[in-house]
Amino acid sequence: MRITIDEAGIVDLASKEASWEEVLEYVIHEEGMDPWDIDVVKLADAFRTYVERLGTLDFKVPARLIIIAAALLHLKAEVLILEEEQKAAAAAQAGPPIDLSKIPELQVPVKRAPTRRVTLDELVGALEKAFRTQERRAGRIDRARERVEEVVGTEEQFDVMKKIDELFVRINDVVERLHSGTMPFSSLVPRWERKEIVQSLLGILHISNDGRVELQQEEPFKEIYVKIVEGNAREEKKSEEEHIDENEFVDVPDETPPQRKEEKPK
Amino acid sequence: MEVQKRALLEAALFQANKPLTLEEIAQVVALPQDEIERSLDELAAELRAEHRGVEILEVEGKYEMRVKPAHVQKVAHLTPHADLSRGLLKVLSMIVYKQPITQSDIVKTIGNRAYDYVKELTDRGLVRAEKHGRTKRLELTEQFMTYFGIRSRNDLIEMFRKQEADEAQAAPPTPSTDEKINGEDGVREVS
Amino acid sequence: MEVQKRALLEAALFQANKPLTLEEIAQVVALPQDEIERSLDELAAELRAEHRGVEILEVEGKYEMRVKPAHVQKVAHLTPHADLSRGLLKVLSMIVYKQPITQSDIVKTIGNRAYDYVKELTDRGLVRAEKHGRTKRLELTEQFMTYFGIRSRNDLIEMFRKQEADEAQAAPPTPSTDEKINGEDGVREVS
Repeated sequence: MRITIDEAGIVDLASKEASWEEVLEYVIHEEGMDPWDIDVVKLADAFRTYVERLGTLDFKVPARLIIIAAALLHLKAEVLILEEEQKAAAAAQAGPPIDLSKIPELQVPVKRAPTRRVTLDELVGALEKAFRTQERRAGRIDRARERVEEVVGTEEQFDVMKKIDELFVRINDVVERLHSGTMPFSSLVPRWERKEIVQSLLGILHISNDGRVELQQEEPFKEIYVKIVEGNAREEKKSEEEHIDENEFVDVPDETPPQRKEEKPK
Repeated sequence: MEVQKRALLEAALFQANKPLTLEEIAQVVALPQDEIERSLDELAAELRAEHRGVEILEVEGKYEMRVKPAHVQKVAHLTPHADLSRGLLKVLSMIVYKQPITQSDIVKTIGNRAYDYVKELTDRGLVRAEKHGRTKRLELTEQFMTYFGIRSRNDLIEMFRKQEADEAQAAPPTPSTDEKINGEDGVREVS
Repeated sequence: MEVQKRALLEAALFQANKPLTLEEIAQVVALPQDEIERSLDELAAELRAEHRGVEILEVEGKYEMRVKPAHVQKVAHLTPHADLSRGLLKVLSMIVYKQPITQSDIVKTIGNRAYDYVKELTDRGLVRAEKHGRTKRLELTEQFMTYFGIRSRNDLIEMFRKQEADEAQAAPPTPSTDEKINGEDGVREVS
């Protein structure tokens, strides 16, 4: 089909009271013109010539022509966008996978690590803490001393040596009664009262410290077992009381059976 | 702005270990935010003078005083180095350069370690991961911009270009650049 | 000093997180040390202006840029890292409280760590140690006063007494004071 219409012809058509859709339909379908080939610039020029020739102006004609030009521009723009998208899609599909091996490496940003001064408040806070610790420590010692004195009496009132002697008498009593070198600490305390318990414990700790008894406690706050260390039972105590007798026996070995001693007074 | 407040503004920017919002500055300086903004502009202008070594950087509405980029390399050794491992940096640079990129792209290049790296980067808020089909699409966050002290990804690409050009010209890259990075891989890569 | 080197001097002092020796600065700025000393004096003089928030501090031949004592309190919350550890602060407060005190007194209270702490405090010029029999007698220095921006130890004791009086009236002390300090002991002490 031979195209017979040009831009000036379109202006003619538009001036003959056809709507803009009709004009385009005629140009494309009847004249077989590709809208892509309509030159919008030429169209504008043709319209100017038309207006000059006419002398007067019917506003419907320019309105129609502007719509026609706009519609053409829109169509052309859409075609262009579509083409671009298709190209991009093709490139994305066909192109090689992203090559990440040759990417330059980022540099770590250089960061500051600002430090600050200790504030006066913080120093005063630390001071306060130091003061409290000191106070607490002093307080603790005072309170402990008070409590000990409350229970065991002041140093002058409580004679630990006397207590040790007393305890030894008791230990030996128990050994004699039970025929055993081990006994519960509770059996050594005359009355189960705070003061007696603490004083006895102090005494037994002294004795244990001298190595004359061994103390055993399986669990905290449970019974303490007192075991006489070999050679520290009544014999040793006796050694002071019956010193002379014992020496006699040593001097007269073998023939002198121990029971002689008991028979003697008879 | 009265002298005392001006001094406080400088003290705050100097002392902070992270970029400060206008609110944070306002709390210290006790002034309305618009006045602070004006003072920040003034200060920034002063710092532009050539004899000054620091500048004010604004990223995403947060302000930071930092050494001017021109001097950074010369003073970087005076500060303990940053806390991004070599592996993390590598993944980050891939995202910078090729954004938007998917997690599977990165896995293809560096293997399964990529999953851990991506997770750490998203945990640290430097990267945003969004579902994208069966994988995730990765993008840089504002926090990334703040951390690296840049305004846009293009700043970085520019830096890359410049760096490449420098390296092409000069001798092989100085080792100090690499050593500053904490390699979690243990071995230094030969480039 | 040419403008570029002046900028570098500022950048170095800004960036460093510890006091710098003249040698260290000279390496960055590439100038003879006497010239650097002169420039440091100039810079320090500039910073003395009231509208500036930082200052240059010289301690035992090392230079440091610091927030001025008058502003420390207001900006301290912007970074968590104090330049004195908790242990150092403890020893320091013992000296404030009991001055003159001997090193062995401190050892008795906190154990052998005391030797290191006392050494660091004397290195930093906050404490003076003088031989005293087999041990050392410890005293606060002028530098200590400068650091805290006070005129005398009495100022401090006064503050302390005042706070105590306040607290005796009011609620128990807030724990925040302790938490701001970097505990090198790792554990917070229970008080």
